[in-house]
Amino acid sequence: MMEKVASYPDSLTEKKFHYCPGCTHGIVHRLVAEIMDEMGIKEETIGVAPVGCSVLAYDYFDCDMHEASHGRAPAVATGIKRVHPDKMVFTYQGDGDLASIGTAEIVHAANRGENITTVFINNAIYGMTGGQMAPTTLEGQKTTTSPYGRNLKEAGNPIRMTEMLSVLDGPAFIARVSVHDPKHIRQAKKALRKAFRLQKEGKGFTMIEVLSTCPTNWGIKPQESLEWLEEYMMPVYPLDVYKDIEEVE
Amino acid sequence: MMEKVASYPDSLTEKKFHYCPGCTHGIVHRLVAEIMDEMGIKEETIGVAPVGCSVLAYDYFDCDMHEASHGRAPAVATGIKRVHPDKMVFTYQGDGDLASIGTAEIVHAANRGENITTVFINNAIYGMTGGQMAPTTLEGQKTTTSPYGRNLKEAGNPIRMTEMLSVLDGPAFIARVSVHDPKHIRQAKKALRKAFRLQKEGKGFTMIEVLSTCPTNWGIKPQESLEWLEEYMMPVYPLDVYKDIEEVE
Amino acid sequence: MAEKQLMKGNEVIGEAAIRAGCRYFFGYPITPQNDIPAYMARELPKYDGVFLQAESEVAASNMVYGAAGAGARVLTSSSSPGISLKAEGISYIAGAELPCVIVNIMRGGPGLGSIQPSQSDYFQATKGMAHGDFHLIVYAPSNVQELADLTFKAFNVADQYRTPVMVIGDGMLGQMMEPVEFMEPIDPDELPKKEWATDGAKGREKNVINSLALDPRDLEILNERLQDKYKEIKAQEVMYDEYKMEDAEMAVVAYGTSARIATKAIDMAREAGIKAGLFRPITLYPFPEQELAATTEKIEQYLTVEMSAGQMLEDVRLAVEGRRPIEFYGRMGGMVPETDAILNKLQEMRGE
Amino acid sequence: MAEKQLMKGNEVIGEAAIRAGCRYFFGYPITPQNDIPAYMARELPKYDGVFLQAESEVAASNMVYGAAGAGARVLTSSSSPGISLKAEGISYIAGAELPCVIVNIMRGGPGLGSIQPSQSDYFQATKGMAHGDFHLIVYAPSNVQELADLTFKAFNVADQYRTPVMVIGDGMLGQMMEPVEFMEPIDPDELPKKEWATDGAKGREKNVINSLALDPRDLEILNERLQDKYKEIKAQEVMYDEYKMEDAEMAVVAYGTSARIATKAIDMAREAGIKAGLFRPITLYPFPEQELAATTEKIEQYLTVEMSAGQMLEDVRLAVEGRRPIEFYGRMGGMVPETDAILNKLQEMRGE
Amino acid sequence: MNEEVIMAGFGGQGVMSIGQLLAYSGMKAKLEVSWMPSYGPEMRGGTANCTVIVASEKIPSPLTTHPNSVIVMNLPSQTKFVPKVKEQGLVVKNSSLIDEKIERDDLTIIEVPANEIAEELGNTRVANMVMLGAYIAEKEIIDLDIVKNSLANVLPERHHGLIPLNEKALDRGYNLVKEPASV
Amino acid sequence: MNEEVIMAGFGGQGVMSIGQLLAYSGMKAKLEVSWMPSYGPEMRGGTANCTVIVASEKIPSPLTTHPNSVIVMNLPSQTKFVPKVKEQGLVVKNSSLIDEKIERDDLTIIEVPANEIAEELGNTRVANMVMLGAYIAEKEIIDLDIVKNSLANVLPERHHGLIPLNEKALDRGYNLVKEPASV
Amino acid sequence: MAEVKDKTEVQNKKMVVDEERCKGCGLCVNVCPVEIIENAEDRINQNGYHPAEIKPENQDKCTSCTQCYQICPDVCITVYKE
Amino acid sequence: MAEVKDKTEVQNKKMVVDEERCKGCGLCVNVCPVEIIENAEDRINQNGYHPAEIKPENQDKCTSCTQCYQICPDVCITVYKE
Ligand SMILES: Cc1ncc(C[n+]2csc(CCOP(=O)(O)OP(=O)(O)O)c2C)c(N)n1
Ligand SMILES: Cc1ncc(C[n+]2csc(CCOP(=O)(O)OP(=O)(O)O)c2C)c(N)n1
Ligand code: SF4
Ligand code: SF4
Ligand code: SF4
Ligand code: SF4
Ligand code: SF4
Ligand code: SF4
Ligand SMILES: [Mg+2]
Ligand SMILES: [Mg+2]
Repeated sequence: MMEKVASYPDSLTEKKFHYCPGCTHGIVHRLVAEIMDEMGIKEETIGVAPVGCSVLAYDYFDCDMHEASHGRAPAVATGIKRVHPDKMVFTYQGDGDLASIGTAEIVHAANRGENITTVFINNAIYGMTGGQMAPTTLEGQKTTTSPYGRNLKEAGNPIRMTEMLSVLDGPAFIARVSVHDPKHIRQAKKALRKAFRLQKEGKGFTMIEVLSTCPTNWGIKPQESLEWLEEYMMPVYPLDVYKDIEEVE
Repeated sequence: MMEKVASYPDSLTEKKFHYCPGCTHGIVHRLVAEIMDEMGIKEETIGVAPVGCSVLAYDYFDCDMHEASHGRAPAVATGIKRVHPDKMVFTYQGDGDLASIGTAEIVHAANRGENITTVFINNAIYGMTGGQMAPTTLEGQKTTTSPYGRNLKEAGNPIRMTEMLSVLDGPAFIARVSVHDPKHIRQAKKALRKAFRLQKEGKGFTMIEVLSTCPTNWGIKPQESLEWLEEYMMPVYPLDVYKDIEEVE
Repeated sequence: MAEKQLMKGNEVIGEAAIRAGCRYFFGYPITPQNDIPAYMARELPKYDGVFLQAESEVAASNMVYGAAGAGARVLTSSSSPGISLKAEGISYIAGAELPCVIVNIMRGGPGLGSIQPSQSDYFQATKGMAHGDFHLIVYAPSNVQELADLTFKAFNVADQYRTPVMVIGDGMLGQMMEPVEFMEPIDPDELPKKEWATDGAKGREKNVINSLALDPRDLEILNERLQDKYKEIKAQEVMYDEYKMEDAEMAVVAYGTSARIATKAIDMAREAGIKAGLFRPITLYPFPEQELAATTEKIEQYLTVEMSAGQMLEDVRLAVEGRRPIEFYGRMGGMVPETDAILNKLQEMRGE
Repeated sequence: MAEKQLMKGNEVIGEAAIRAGCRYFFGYPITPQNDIPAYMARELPKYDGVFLQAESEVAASNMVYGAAGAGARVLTSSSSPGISLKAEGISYIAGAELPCVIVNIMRGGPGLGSIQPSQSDYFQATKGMAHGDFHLIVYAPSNVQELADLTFKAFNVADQYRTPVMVIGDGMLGQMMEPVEFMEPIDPDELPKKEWATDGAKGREKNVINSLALDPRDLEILNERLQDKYKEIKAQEVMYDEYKMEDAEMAVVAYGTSARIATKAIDMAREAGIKAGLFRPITLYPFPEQELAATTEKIEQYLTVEMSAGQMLEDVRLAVEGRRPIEFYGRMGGMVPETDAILNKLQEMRGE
Repeated sequence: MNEEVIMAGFGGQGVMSIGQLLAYSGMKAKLEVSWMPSYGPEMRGGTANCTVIVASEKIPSPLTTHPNSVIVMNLPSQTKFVPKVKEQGLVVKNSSLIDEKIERDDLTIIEVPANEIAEELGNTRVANMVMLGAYIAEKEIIDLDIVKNSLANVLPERHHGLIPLNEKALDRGYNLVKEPASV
Repeated sequence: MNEEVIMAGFGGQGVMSIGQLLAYSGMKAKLEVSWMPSYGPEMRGGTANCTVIVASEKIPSPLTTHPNSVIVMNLPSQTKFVPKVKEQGLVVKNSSLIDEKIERDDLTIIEVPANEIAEELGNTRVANMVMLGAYIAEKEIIDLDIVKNSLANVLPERHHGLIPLNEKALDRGYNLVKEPASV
Repeated sequence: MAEVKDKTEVQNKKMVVDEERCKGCGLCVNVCPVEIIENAEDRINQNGYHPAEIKPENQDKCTSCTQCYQICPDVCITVYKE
Repeated sequence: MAEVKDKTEVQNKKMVVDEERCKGCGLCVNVCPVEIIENAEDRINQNGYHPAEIKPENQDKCTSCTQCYQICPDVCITVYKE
């Protein structure tokens, strides 16, 4: 008999993802679902879906799900968590959602040490709306709203939310990971699992920034996207653990 | 004949301040006005007044002034500066204004390296509205919305905006100063002058956080407020230059 | 418990909410309603409730969205500019059909305006709060006792219809003290469980709180459900009050503080031989349209009095439909109508 | 220049704005209006203008506030939820009496809703945009050429009255392509200098842009000035259009895309022997109230058609004041009215 | 009966408290009452004032344009409010701090050296109670005992130790009117 | 004349471009025109479609519930739109990708092996032009020359090098209808 | 669980693709260390994609390393070990 | 500029307080190194504050160090040097 060694996680519903071919949103969904499976928490978890390509995340995760308005997932999650402090609450947000319109909400959820986990998908672009510049868009990167390439003089530098939030006292764990190859995917999962575990232990705010691709709006093929991520995004967004309450303690 | 060595600056109007007795908002107003005098820029400066006790700053500074909605002074200033890049533009904001409701606006103005100067009055409380907890309120400090003292578990740690914004690439100069005694007032002025000069030179975003008092809502006398600031605020908000483009260059 | 207390309107809101089983408050300071968060900050911990000062009204609105979705009775309060910031979130709450209570203690506008009492957010509260076809149930108490009763009721009605409910007052009502008697408190643990809430999918299908529909027809179906709900609310929930209307020939239409002030002018008018009465909408939405329309049988002239440029006036006109003349007297920017001026206006209309 | 171009509605807005001398755009992406910022990002640099993608609609609204205060012709655009977020800032802009142009390319609501075309922000645009007694002038073009003309006009009118002006369309109008001819461009440097702007107090008294008044009477005076302005606007700026109204016995009242669709139904009705016509408000505020009221002389029945649950309907009722029956046909949530359905409705009303 | 009184003074003079005390006492006495503070932007140094209405009928408006009475604790208050008092109305005036004469001659004017009396009692902060005592004596709408019994309901718990002092201050003001000789 | 046509296919098949080309050509021919894309949430992998109306009178609605014609580039499009075509209407069908029969028998159906022809021309991406060519030939509302002359107005500058290829593709489609023998 | 997932066991393959879920992105193709995955040239699924597959002759070469599962953004792959 | 500012020169004082601006906060009192500033006990200004003053007999002691000017939140102080 054959033994299953890797298969569709229980914490995902049957719905097919609507993501474009090769879009790594799906990998991150799977990782989160696997963690829910492994921790056995899908019946005690409430996920908060953002406004962004992952807006339909509420269709995919097989746990209670709550829509947020654009950028406000951390506030919505705060509302939920304060009502159910014993439940697991996570937000899943894009870079437009978290690093632009939702800046105040993520900063203050982090600063309060709100006991939630944020999965932050940095794909250096607004995917959902058709490829506008994000605060995380790279220098020179062309988007529909930076048609001549991002100009730092006008638009500023790509913002590093992970570094910025790690300065605060509230977060228990913040790390940046990537999902451009299986090795990094495994590391990403490790980081995500730790974030969920720390939440379970009531340690405070945790966030995992995941470098992710948007083949459609980057205008390149899925495989090239993984390479572009590694070559261009990683130097600007170094992978590392930026805050770890367990190392301090 | 006697020679004037210190007198009412030209860049302040005749209007009496409405601030409470001993409130250090007035000191900072004077410093900013003196710098306008010394740089001879009052006819080319546009100030942006916040919503907070200093809402009437537009009555006091003898230059063009623009009201902002609560927290959005950096956005208003951005609008002005983009129209008049050759003019000097500053915002004057409280801690509720800048560190709470206006978090996204200050983070992004800073990140864009918007060529404006922000004077940030941290008095660890909402003065204007009668003494609510600010994000900068100290641990255990009693306010009308933290009647049992600020509880870090519920409300998070006092936020250090200066440290947080200094992580970004956009800012040219960020420092924290205090105005609780003449020596520090002189240092504060030096920092403010540098911020204005760097703006003049087009170097990007500059911000000076000024530790300030609110005798009324702290519920103590003006002199005691200066002491409280020194004793309790300064350890939580260390004075220093946190970002200086000139040191890097 | 049934003993009368002398309390400030704002604090009464807090107390009535707690008695209605509300254990969650998310808000952001703004004058003239700061006593509400202060009261909640002081009292909620005594009930193991949560007071959280949000980073902004936008965040507060979305915390309410989350907490309401999670099944709680939840309150937020603000004043005019702050309500404008909550608008997007309120649209989501309405779209996701969640119950919650929102208090607006109005001040003068537009912009930063003034902190003095005003009623210039009527349109916002009853019509164009935000994008999309939705309504709030809007209660407009005119004294502190009514503030207590309607705040209490608001939570029940919100749950009943799964809809956000607004209690609207002005700075004066929020700041004044009057005697008040409270309802018996409700224990939130005894309230019926909300089967649709996001509180963990143990032993059931997952719940989703949502206002998005990719297919516009699905969204239309949601909208049809909302419209049916509003029809039901119009049929069931209209509230209004009359004062000396039995034999009145002229009616003042006013709500909230303006209505209180008008009663005095009406007494004065009666003394001066004018048969005036007061028609006071208590629900601004649903507006007592039919009830007001019915008065056109006997009433010859109407005077609408508001602390605004004339907003409810449109609903009065919609009810009266041109059958009788309607005049308007309003003060703006934080100014309060004067009894003398109302009286004068009534006399003038009478051709006196 | 006068040659016709085939252009998308959204891009036409951008081009018309630039021709009207607008050199500043602050906005935040949202479907279905993303071609506007994209166009501005591409074109404005060619004119030394500034395109800035703000961190949010709230910020964009306040950037516009600053730029308008600083004397510029400035544009922002968004769609329904984004407009809700701009509301507070718009109230400030109106309170400070600043000119600017705001575009709302409406989508289905409430909440996140859908991105399909809708007209359910009528109330928001014309009545309760935000706190306080203020109005925007609201233009509702119904084809791409009109989009160009009204956007262009909006900047002039905004400056003339020192008031924010909204151009409102729906996703369909924004997305469609039609031939368009543009006005001759205005050189912004040749526009009259705004003496009140915050552009540095060289050689003059300082200027202050502000909406706050500590004394409520001062705020009332500002409000009176605003109301006077609105009265003037009502007298001067009403725009509407009629189609086959000369001999009509039934009138469809509709604006924007709904109005286009209605014309076809009207043609069909005429073929079926029903004398129908179209009354199309072009300014939603000021609503052509008197002009519509005047039609009650000949029109026997009205049908209001909207992509909403019936919002303009209230303004139609206010104009008709019960003198004639008014029916309503609307679609919601991104659904578009069908010509057949309008025709049926007309026939039904005719008792056919 | 419909008594409308405005109480005004500097920020710290306790006019809000005596207003609440009067309103509370009225409620205890089964009368209709309302208390309405002025609330300006939180800008200090101005005058504070409140309007109290005590009536036998429902109170239409908690505000009044023409009060029956005013209690003025300082000069700006006198300047602002005395002109608004109804004809034949009452002014209770803190003569310790107000030298300026009142021009109107239709009014009943009670001069109360409130600060001096309070100082005699050992605490200037009860000057407000002295003023209220005088007002109660003159108006006779509520029993002084009810007022005294209401102190515990109105003063914050931490000041309950000061109730006897406050009662004494009320008495002194009351007696000033009732037994002017004895003062 | 009032021609309402829906063009539909997979995302990359260029239906939007031929729609714009038809509308532009109509404009050049002094006709009234409108072009209206479907715009869904930016979720990929679905079908894209646009509605073009070319008319001699003003166009009331840029949408149509019952088009006179459809151009379908793939099966889902055929499934979705063919049932909506007006009676006696026209279907131009990409027979390279669609095997499925059309059940309705009132329609004029033109089968265009567009991908094959485009491949012959060396670039599958001009399959859309082949389809349009066939449509133009069948409908005869606009001269083929006007369509060709409009290419430069509609194609992005960087593709202007491909204009001759596009013209060839238009011709091939056109001739397929006009001179079926010659194909 | 999708019915399709269990087809494999019957088929006795080590790596099975849920073909209707697959979007043919090719990421699994690139990641397989033994280079046995390809996008089926001969067929498309209902959404028009060429699904990933391992030709029968290559099934044996699969090491069950799960790399393909890890990278697949649409979670179409199940991997078995003997 | 306020008229009052020039009164001083006439008065020939080194440190002059704009008494109507002064809020009697006492910060200048505390900061003066030679401890010559006090809040006038005998008078209040229009706003009810006891303005800061230097008694005539102490005027000479002023070192014109400007500390009082620096700390004054209401910018009421002008300092002269001989
Ligand atoms: C208030 C509001 N503003 C804007 C939008 C439009 N919008 C939808 S998603 C999105 C950004 C998506 O980008 P990101 O968060 O990076 O997610 P991604 O799609 O890249 O995963 C925007 C601006 C909206 N729905 N609501
Ligand atoms: C949108 C909005 N929310 C809230 C308020 C009320 N408000 C006015 S000032 C203020 C905070 C003032 O605190 P801070 O910024 O620290 O300034 P300070 O008064 O302490 O100098 C608040 C919450 C407002 N005017 N507008
Ligand atoms: S648009 Fe980009 S982020 Fe969105 S689903 Fe497609 S590839 Fe992924
Ligand atoms: S309330 Fe505080 S911050 Fe405001 S003026 Fe008074 S002392 Fe200064
Ligand atoms: S499990 Fe490993 S070896 Fe087998 S197909 Fe997948 S990647 Fe290739
Ligand atoms: S990675 Fe997944 S979706 Fe992509 S080709 Fe392979 S199996 Fe298909
Ligand atoms: S200048 Fe110096 S010495 Fe003179 S009064 Fe001021 S603090 Fe004292
Ligand atoms: S510091 Fe200024 S305001 Fe304070 S007492 Fe001295 S002079 Fe007066
Ligand atoms: Mg993104
Ligand atoms: Mg503060």
